[in-house]
Amino acid sequence: MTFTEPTTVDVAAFDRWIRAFARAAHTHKELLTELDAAIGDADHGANMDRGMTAAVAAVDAAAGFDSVAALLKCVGLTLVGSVGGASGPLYGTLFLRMAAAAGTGAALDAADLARLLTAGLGGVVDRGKAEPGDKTMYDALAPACAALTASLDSGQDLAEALAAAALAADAGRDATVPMLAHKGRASYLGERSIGHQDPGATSVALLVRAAATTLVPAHG
Amino acid sequence: MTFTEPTTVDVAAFDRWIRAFARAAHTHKELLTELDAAIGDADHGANMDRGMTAAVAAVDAAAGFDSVAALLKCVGLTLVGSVGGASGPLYGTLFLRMAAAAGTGAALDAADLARLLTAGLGGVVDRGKAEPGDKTMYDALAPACAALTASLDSGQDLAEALAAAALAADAGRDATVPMLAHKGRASYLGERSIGHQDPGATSVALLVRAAATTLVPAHG
Amino acid sequence: MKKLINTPESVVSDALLGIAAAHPDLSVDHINKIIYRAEPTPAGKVALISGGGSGHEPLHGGFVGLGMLDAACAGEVFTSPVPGQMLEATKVADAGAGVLHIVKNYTGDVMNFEMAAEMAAAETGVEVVAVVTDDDVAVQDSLWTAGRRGVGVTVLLEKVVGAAAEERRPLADLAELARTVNRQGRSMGVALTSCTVPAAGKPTFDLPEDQIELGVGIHGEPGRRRVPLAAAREIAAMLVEPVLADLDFTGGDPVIAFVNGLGGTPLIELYVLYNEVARILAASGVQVARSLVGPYITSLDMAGASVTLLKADDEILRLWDAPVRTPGLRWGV
Amino acid sequence: MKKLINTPESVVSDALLGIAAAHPDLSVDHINKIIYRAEPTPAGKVALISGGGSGHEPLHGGFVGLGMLDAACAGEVFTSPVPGQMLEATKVADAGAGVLHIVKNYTGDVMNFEMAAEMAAAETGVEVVAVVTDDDVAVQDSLWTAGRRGVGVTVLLEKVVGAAAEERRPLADLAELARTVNRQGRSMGVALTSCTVPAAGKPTFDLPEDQIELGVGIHGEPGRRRVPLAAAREIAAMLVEPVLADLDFTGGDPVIAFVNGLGGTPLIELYVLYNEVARILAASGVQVARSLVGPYITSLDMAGASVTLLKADDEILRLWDAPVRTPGLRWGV
Ligand SMILES: Nc1ncnc2c1ncn2[C@@H]1O[C@H](COP(=O)(O)OP(=O)(O)O)[C@@H](O)[C@H]1O
Ligand SMILES: Nc1ncnc2c1ncn2[C@@H]1O[C@H](COP(=O)(O)OP(=O)(O)O)[C@@H](O)[C@H]1O
Ligand SMILES: [Mg+2]
Ligand SMILES: [Mg+2]
Ligand SMILES: [Mg+2]
Ligand SMILES: [Mg+2]
Repeated sequence: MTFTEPTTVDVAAFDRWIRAFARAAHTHKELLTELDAAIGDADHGANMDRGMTAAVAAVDAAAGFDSVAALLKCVGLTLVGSVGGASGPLYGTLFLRMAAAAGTGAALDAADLARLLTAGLGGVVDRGKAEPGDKTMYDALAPACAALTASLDSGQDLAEALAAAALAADAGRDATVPMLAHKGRASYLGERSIGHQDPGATSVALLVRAAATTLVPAHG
Repeated sequence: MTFTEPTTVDVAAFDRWIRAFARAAHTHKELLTELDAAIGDADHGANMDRGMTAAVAAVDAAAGFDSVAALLKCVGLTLVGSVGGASGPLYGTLFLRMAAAAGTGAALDAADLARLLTAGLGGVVDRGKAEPGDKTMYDALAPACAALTASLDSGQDLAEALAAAALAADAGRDATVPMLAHKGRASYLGERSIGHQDPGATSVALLVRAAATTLVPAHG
Repeated sequence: MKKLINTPESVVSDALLGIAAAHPDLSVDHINKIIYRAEPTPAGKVALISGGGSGHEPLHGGFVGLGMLDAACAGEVFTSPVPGQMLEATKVADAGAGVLHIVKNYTGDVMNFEMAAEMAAAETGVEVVAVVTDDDVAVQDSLWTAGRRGVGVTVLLEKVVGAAAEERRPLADLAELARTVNRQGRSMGVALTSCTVPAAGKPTFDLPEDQIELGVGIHGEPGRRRVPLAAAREIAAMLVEPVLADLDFTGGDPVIAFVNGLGGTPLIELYVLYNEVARILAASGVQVARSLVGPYITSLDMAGASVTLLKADDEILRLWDAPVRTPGLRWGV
Repeated sequence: MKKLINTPESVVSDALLGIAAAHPDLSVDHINKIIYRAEPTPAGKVALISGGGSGHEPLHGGFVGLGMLDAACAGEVFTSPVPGQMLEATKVADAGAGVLHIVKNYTGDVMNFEMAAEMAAAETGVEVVAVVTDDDVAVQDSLWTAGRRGVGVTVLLEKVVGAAAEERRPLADLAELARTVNRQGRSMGVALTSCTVPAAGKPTFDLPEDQIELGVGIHGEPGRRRVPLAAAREIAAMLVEPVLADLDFTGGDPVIAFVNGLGGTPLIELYVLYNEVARILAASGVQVARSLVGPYITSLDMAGASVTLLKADDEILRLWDAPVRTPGLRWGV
């Protein structure tokens, strides 16, 4: 454990996060599409890539943001307005709820961040009604939120907590493999959904990994 | 050269010919279809098999024939009525014109046979307007007729003459390979028809071969 | 991947340009990817709006016109449109009598239409009611899943409710009629091949030469099980039996029988299948009053077909027979 | 081979059973494989008959009905019907005013229809006139070949001349109109894949993933040349340019533009192609007055499309717009 000043996460940090996630979605477009081809309709890669490309473009087009909320709202609205499918409303709501929870400030502290992500998770649940074990993005996002909160509560710093969250998201993603899908397109397959990794949980793991690598400035 | 009584070709011999040709068409159905797939529409095998199966069935259904003409007419009408495509009218007319040239007798001599086949060839030309080298069934049938006639004229017996006709049909069939098609579906291909053997010439070679093996009773 | 397209990215907008060029009766908003009637919705007529991922043509855009939809939103291939499109379509088509959203039951479609309705409520005074179709018996229905998919019955519903809307019936009535049609319709599909999503560039699933996928939807989702390739007669039984097992169609009610092509299967095969379907229905005591055979709700280039049965009544048949003038269905006018 | 069929041998008769079951307006003679209108030809109306190999559905059987054909003969797959069928159809449909035979220019079709006409002359008093369509510019026309193939223009001709026949025009007039329509129409097709003839059981030709076959007909005959797979825009140019080079469509005459699917290509791609075709025509000064987009003259399951242009005039447009009620084309009634 390292002792540092309480980290603040500012608009620039969120901006890095969005761009890093957009790059990850682009890099892993084919993986996401292949996972979706197995138990869905082969578009999750295209959806996330299109949405995050549009989000970055919208962020670029705006003349800067004076609050974290404004940036997150811009991303959320762009996702709602450009993705469609299940992931559009779900990711869109995730970001819009984070925005709503972000107040008006230009920077947040670590606890705020955990609160934001948890609010976002709540939005995903409100919109999609997913429950644990349904084999959805929830199954990666919920453990990530829990790990982030627990890690901070136990006194770890934000970098450590985000690293823990990323590991939890990865584990949650991997845990979707043996699940029987109860929500989304994969549920149409019944037993045949077992043995496949959920595409939405996979993109969520990318999202959390991107947070871990961008929200905290590198030491030094 | 063997010296025998002038051969007569009776209804039973023609009956054997029809059945042998039907068997050959059936056995070589796939070959004919493959040849037609290359420069036509992949149905010549099915057409000839369907037609000759129907012809044999019609011959079976008739209570015998008191003339060669009646048998040949039955075959010709059945082909016209069951084949369709180009080969239906062409093969149908071939048999109908042979029937028309066969008079009323129950048996023919070798010269009659040559006359019949030549009449049939005339029918094919009247119907299809094919000229030598157009890459059609004409290019196997015409040499066969010529060989049959020439061989008989030179004093060979019917068995020898039919064997010569079969060889001529084979050679005519082979000669269609380098030809540029001017008639039938293959003509649509222009230059691309070159290098392929004509399906109709191939089935004609089977017809003449069947004649050579059935129209003359085996010695012994 | 072999397709008559320019780029995978432009396929939807290019197709919309083609629809606009081919059908002067229709207007196309290329920005919002909305197809709507060139003539404004008459005052007092409830507007019918549908939409969904592209790749199911003629559904939905090809069903815009007199007697069916007022507007349709086109999403990306197999991806529900976004709420903004549906909101725009709602605004464009509303003529004061409210708007019926016809939504196929897919998580994405339902959520996006939900958000559109929320936006419409917040931003406009337009009254919106949504009805969801979920007729696919291949999917086990349960409170714990996304439920059944909306497939073939959507076509029949758009026709029947569209005809009722032309009669100036109020929104609540139309919604009730739509729910009735959905409740009385059932479908089941089979794939002989996968489809190829343009952006993916290769078939969504691999299906051996001697196998077919039973219980597929219209998005290249794998079905419920693979069975050996069989004769049309047996395939017809595999499609019709689960439909009849799910809902009793033998009570003497007139039935609309719909054999749908999934995009890559030509009409000659659909008629072969229809014959077998009709034979089974006759033997089962189902009274077919109307039929529809053709590719009306497709899954890109997938070879395969689906069977939809709708238990009708005299009123539904009358609405089915009513005039319709759309690119996809046209009669009586 | 994956098809929704029972056996290769029964595909045509099974499809005819399906057509009969699906379309109560039509009667089917299953022995002679003739589809004809359930209502007898009205006295004084010239009967229009067409026919050809099966595998091109909806052509021809799907174009039987008010405003188009009176009867159609179905041959085996890709094999012209036999003269007996055409003779029967002629007898069934004749109402004393004579019969027009509409024949696509293929050696087999022409010879079988010729024999049918000879039989009709010998056996009946029915006056028969045959018109032959030959609109395919992919084929070099010459006195020394079988000439051009009849393809897409056949659909347009059956519609236009069918409408004229409903107006009780005499046989000679209709034949003249039919020849005019044929003379003013041109087509060109492209295949992305081969088709598979049921009896053959495998694709007629092999086409690598990156090549297309330009100038195909509707029987899986190979085309004139192979070119690399290209964007829809370039393919549209490869189809339209030879058509425009063969006949001048730029004189200001109204043109009917028809983008036809060959069976395995879904509507979304046909609209993409239509957009490119319309763009080229506009740039070339061709005035498109009407359009038709869809699979109307198919080649089994072949993926691909064809473009047909017909130089019309007010009269032909009026006949095009006239009411038609057939399984394949239906409007105005
Ligand atoms: N009800 C739901 N709640 C949460 N996540 C869901 C729900 N339904 C689907 N998802 C997520 O959405 C992902 C699929 O997204 P995507 O492929 O973009 O949309 P679509 O399914 O409409 O094609 C799934 O892998 C799953 O993680
Ligand atoms: N005008 C013609 N004259 C003579 N033979 C012809 C003519 N046109 C076609 N043929 C023959 O018919 C054969 C094709 O027969 P088939 O495949 O059964 O009919 P189709 O071409 O109608 O499919 C060709 O190989 C050729 O030998
Ligand atoms: Mg998906
Ligand atoms: Mg052939
Ligand atoms: Mg999707
Ligand atoms: Mg043929």
